[in-house]
Amino acid sequence: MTDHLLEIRNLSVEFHTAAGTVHAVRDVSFHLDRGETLAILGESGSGKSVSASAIMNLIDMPPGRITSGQVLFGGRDLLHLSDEARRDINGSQIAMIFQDPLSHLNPVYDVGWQIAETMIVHGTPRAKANSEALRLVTRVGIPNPEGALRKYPHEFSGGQRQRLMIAMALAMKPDLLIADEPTTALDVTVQAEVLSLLHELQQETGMGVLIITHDLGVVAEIADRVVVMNAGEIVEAGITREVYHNATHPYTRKLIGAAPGKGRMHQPGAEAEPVLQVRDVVKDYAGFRALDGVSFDLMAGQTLAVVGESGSGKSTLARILLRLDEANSGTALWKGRDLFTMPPSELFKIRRDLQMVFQDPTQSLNPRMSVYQLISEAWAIHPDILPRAQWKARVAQLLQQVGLRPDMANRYPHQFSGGQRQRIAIARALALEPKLIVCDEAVSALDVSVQAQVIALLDDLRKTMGIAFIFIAHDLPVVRDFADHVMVMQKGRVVELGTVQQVFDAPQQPYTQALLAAGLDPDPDVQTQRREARLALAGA
Amino acid sequence: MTHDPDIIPAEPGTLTRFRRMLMADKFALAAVIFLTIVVLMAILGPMLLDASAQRQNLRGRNAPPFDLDQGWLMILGADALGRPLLSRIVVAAQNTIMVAAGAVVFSALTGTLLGLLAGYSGPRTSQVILRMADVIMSFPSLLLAVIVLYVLGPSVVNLIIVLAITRIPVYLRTTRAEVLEIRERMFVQAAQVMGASRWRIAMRHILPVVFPTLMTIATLDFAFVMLAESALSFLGIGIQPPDITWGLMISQGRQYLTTAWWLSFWPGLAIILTTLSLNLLSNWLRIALDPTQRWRLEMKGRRS
Amino acid sequence: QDADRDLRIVVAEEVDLLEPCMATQSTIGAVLLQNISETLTYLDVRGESELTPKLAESWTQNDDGSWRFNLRQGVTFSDGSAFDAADVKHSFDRMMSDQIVCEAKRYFGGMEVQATVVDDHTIDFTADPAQPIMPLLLSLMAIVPSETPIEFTREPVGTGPYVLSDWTPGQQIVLSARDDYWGDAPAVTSATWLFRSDPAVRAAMIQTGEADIAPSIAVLDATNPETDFSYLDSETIYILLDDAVAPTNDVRVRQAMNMAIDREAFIGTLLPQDALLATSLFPPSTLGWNPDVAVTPYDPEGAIALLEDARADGVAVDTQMTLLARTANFPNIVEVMEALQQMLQEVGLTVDLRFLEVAEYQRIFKKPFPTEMGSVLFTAMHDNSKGDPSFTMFFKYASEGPQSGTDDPKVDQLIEDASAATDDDRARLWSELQAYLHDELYADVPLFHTVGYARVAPQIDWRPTIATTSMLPLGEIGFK
Amino acid sequence: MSSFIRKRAFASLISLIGLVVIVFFLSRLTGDPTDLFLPIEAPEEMRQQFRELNGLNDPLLVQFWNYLGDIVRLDFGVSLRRAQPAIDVVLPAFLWTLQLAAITMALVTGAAIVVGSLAAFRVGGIFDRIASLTSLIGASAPDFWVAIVAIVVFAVGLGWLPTSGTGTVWHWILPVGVLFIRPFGLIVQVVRGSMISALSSGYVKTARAKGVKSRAIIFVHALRNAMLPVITVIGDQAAALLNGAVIVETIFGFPGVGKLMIDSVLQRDFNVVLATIMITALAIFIMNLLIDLTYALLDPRIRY
Ligand SMILES: Nc1ncnc2c1ncn2[C@@H]1O[C@H](COP(=O)(O)OP(=O)(O)OP(=O)(O)O)[C@@H](O)[C@H]1O
Ligand SMILES: Nc1ncnc2c1ncn2[C@@H]1O[C@H](COP(=O)(O)OP(=O)(O)OP(=O)(O)O)[C@@H](O)[C@H]1O
Ligand SMILES: [Mg+2]
Ligand SMILES: [Mg+2]
Repeated sequence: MTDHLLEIRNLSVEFHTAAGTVHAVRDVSFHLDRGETLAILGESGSGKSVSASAIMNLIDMPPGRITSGQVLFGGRDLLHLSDEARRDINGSQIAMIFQDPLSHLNPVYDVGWQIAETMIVHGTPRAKANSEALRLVTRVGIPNPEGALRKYPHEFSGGQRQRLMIAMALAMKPDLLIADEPTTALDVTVQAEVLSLLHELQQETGMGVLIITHDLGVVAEIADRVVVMNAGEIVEAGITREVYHNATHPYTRKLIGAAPGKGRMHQPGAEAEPVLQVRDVVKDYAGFRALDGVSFDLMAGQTLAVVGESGSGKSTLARILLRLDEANSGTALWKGRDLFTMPPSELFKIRRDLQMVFQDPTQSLNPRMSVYQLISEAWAIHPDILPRAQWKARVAQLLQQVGLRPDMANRYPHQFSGGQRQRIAIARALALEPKLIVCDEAVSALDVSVQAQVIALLDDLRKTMGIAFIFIAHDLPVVRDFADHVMVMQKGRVVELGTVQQVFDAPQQPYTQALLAAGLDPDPDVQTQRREARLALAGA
Repeated sequence: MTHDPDIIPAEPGTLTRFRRMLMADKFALAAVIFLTIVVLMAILGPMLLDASAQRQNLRGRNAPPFDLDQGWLMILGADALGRPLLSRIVVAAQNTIMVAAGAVVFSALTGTLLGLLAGYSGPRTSQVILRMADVIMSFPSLLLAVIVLYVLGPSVVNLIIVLAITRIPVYLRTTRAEVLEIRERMFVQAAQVMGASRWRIAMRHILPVVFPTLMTIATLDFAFVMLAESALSFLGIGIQPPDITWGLMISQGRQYLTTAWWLSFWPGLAIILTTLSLNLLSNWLRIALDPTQRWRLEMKGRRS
Repeated sequence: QDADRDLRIVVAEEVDLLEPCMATQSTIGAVLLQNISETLTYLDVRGESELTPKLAESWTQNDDGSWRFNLRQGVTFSDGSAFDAADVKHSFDRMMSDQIVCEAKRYFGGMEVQATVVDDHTIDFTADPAQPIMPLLLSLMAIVPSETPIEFTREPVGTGPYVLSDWTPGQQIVLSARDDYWGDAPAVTSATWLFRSDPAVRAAMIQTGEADIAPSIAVLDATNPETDFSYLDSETIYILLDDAVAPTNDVRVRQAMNMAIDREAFIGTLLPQDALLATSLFPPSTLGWNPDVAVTPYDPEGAIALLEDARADGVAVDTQMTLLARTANFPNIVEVMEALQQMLQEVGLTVDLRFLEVAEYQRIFKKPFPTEMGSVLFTAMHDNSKGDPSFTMFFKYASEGPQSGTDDPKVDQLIEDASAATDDDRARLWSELQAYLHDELYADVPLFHTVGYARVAPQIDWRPTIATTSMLPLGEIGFK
Repeated sequence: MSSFIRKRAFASLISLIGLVVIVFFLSRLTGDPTDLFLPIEAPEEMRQQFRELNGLNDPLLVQFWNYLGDIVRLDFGVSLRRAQPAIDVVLPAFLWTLQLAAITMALVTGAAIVVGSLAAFRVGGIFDRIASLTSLIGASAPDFWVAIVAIVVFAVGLGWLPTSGTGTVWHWILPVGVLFIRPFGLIVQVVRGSMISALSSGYVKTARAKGVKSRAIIFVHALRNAMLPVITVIGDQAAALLNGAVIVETIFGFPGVGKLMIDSVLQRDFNVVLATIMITALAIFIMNLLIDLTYALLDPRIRY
């Protein structure tokens, strides 16, 4: 009984809010053994991250409260350890990868220092820690590792930051790794590397991995067992294969059924007008070329998916199109006028037409504004969109459309789960009724069922309102379902651009081919086969 | 607590919410009560007690406190002209608060606005504003006072201006330093993308983050201004005897520090308590205005 | 034992300059006079308040009204040069030079003075008009060697018993005794001046042994009769009345103002117990001071009646008046002024109170008096420790006097006569003038002769005098 | 970076010139030094002579032109009062003040950061309450109270320390102690407020997950993020000290620039006033430049 590496018994967590108590986790029990990988699947906002935080003793109490339960690790109840004992365990025996890397990296220290610190606090000499940090950063595939160590978090791409978090967590080779959505911002090739890194470590040290993910493919690839959560409770648990094929709970079935990548691909008509024509955009960051001659057209009411390597400049492109950064050269004609040279006054007028959902939802929501204020700010800025009397109703409607409850409108961003925040950001973008929305990993933190709902919503808006999308994503099945055109980026360049069908069915470039090949299948059986094939290939 | 999840529940009014949060912090509550008394004193004091505050009685000079034989007004003792200190403190509240609030509010407002401007405008404007702040910062307030006195003549408004000007740089620089960092935050960029004007971004997104720090400085500046004001009165600018402020009372009582401590002690205490109250209130406000901290007050409200 | 011969004196105001011709400024004089620099004559206030020889052994008035001084022989300056008549002449010429502005020069204003060397040890001073008090005036002139250039010096050289041995601005000035002094060697071998503005600190420094003499401490701190001594500090507080403007142009109003003030009430309350009520602007030790002039008694009813009377005659009694005072002019000034204001108001006058910063006060405190504040009542302090009313009368009462609110032919005549008179005549005329001003003209409102307090460490044998504010001869200090 | 410094130096030079122009002309509006230099009884010819000798009769522009000419040759003119080059008067005083300010601010910074951070670590806890209350009372108490009481207690009563003056290390303790109090109170509050926000951020959770000790979480992870407003306010307080800690200098007989400045302003010793302002302004400009560089050093997101 007690020889589990980790055992959670009857854990319940609640949060106090102004509007009442939120029961985030209710009576949850599960366990994890040495060398095992347990995946927690579940609805966005179902209490996965909170459970993980409870294990790490990171819930702010108050306002949070662990109302019942035990967290047994090596026979000891972690909930009743002294601070001292806790510190010894944290980081060295149990490590955690946070869902939201940007806000969990200290913005004022270089990442090398932050990674090395994990080791230093647990007694590793500084020199060794530094060299180890370099090794780790290399392992997670950050380009130019020596230089990267001296850079600060804001100088990395979303996926790179996520990998830095992973490196930090793996530094002490912990016995237990809690990974909260560790690969959402990674393209499939890098994701595969990271997963295999985890696997290797697991082989090497018998590390137990508790992985929280929405990606059924990831589950299929690495999980031994799955726990499915819904509304704070565990609704299903079992061996991965079993759960996939013989799910008993309706929520689980809905989840599996909602796995993307099975629908019909879009067939964009050629007659549409281009609303946005981007030509030869170049962006340099202090001696580093993040964008190198990017050109594409975007038609009204169509979706251009941008896929590609993590760090290939996708977010940079988005930021430049929205004039959050200045391009070094190039043009972007929006309805015939160049966005890059537009004077502020004019830019101001078209702002509401161009919206963006940021890759890091937490940071993009003002922590001092309630959800209602965040969404209705759109209309405060552009009063002609909606009269004040209708704000409430419209906020409620938008929240419902993105799968949130209107009664959450009075809460503040920090009181939400990662996926919920992402949906708030989407609702905010929609509130402005723009002509173009740039979605930077806008659905990556959503469970597949909610994801499907949101994608359907976006698709609907695209059709009815003619909104065009630039859809930056790593999740190829989602891209396949939603995009009209696909642009593949690598190292700041566009390596392939075509209709979704062209790219998915007949990829021309080796990189695109590699990308498609690295995709994970939600079916554990299929995925096991593929893995074996891959291993055989590698062995040969 | 049950409600329909499909509609946005009506929030309790801001006032109710803040009242509840105030009740939850006994220190802040006491501060509010004290400040209310001070404000009442400032408004009503001169009407009620002016006569007794001016009535001199050289025989009863420096009467010690806590002696009720002379009437309750003498509870705090009497000053060097035998005037009851209690009446004088009450009457002085008006000028004191007027000057202090005037100077602090003026400097904080101007400083903050300029700071937002400096942090959020082109390098040229920002340079000009900041170098101006440098100049003000190195301009001794006494010299400024003398200049204003000579050029503009003595008056309470000029006194406020002098006191305010010298304090502008700290608000300006603090705001600007914070803006430099906050404007890089993603939510500011998100607001920019929504088309929010600079003004709106400054007011709605940046200011709330800087505000608590500015409040902290402002509340302590209150004490500073109240004390500095008496130093300038000495030059003949601003409040002149027989008009009175707490600062003036303190400086007049200064020579009696070792023989009749109460002369400067009570007005000093009034300043300390006012500053303390303002600060407790600002600390409370810092928490009440920050959604991520607000539970500290809401939880307590619930429990008690 | 030797260390005990070092004396530390703590004073309020820092000494900016040690220029002999500026020694009439009290902060400078306190260090310089009779310590580094000496004068021809010396007003000794310890005894009978009489003029005694210093560098001049004797003097006589010549028939033409000029004065002849016989100089002491065998005196050397601290730079080694010998003292002779040429030095005296140089000192005088230097003081009167238009290359530098020497404060002492002002005492020689309104006359033409010529210094003529008769021989090495004799010098004549000729003045036009003749100056009966020339020897007294020359007690204000510090003697410098004839080599002294005509520009302000920061390294004073004199014939006195001490030389300047260290001067760290802002911190201290040290004088040490020289061994070739012509007179008796003083007991104090070296003296250090320290500067502390706060009176409480000065008092405390004697207590802790950080200083030996504090010539001026606050009356409130003067609580220990063993160490704390009061002295008349030669300052007189009064209110100047301008007889050119309403309502102070009416003698009844002026009298009423004198009667409205309860001077007694201030003594021992806002002002020290030892302060004196004044009937004139110079202290009782002055030549010709009239003991028969009595302080105007406090009589508010009488004052009210007088004002009624004046009002009935059409005098604009209700004219707005402004009581002006210089900030921090004397201790407790704020309270004193508030009390004065109240007393004047109680008899029915309309009086505003205003405090002015030093520079502004000095700027307007001379004729023509400002008019924009209504009738102005200057509250001022006047210092005359020089022993003769002439240093007061012309300035304050002559119709030409720069700070005079009085325009009365009789006064002018009396001043002229008294200035030219000598000895008893002189005294009698001054007495007469004092009585006339006080009892008939009610020319102004004399209030108090103030006192200072000094704290002296127990082992020091020294008592303050009326001259202490302007001069602190170390030679007078002994050790117990 | 070096181009930033160069640009900044240039801008500061312009400010300095502006400052000189402003002070030169405005100060001359504040009256004639003649009235102060000569006693009230001095005859008009003497006044005239004084004005003539000191060039006060020249038209203002001529005076200014002459002054500029001298300044270019680094000649700051002669003090009217002291018959000594103004710079010789100002420099030693400034060095004293500089030392005093540096020592005080070093102590204040260290102590306030520690106390403020610990107070923020447990908001509302007993340490927080005590630290806040005492620091605030100290910060709003009139400084001469503190100074006199300190002298009465430590010098007269206990005899541990000298009352005033300079010379030994012991002489520094009381002035520094008294000067310490107000900036300490203010900065404790600013640190505390800033740290409350910093301590609730995600990276602090990361640090806890890494097993970092509380001390390091506070002083390494959170503190650096909280430092922007803190160093701004430290700069402001340091500037205030550089501009003269008048009360402390007068009470403790400390030969600093504050009292010199006051005296020179009151005496209208313009050359000394100008020299003082130029030197302190230079120091303050440099300090502000350093502070701005520190912003960038502390927070890599801030770039100039
Ligand atoms: N501080 C808080 N105050 C109030 N409610 C909270 C707080 N933190 C989390 N919650 C709520 O607890 C629930 C569980 O959140 P949690 O972060 O565990 O979700 P999750 O399963 O990780 O979701 P996601 O996949 O979207 O990240 C959510 O409904 C969220 O709104
Ligand atoms: N402020 C910056 N300073 C320096 N380099 C930067 C900065 N911002 C981004 N970069 C670099 O630019 C490159 C592109 O970053 P970008 O965020 O556009 O990548 P991305 O394609 O969005 O990747 P991901 O999928 O991981 O989010 C990265 O290598 C990153 O390190
Ligand atoms: Mg989560
Ligand atoms: Mg990105």
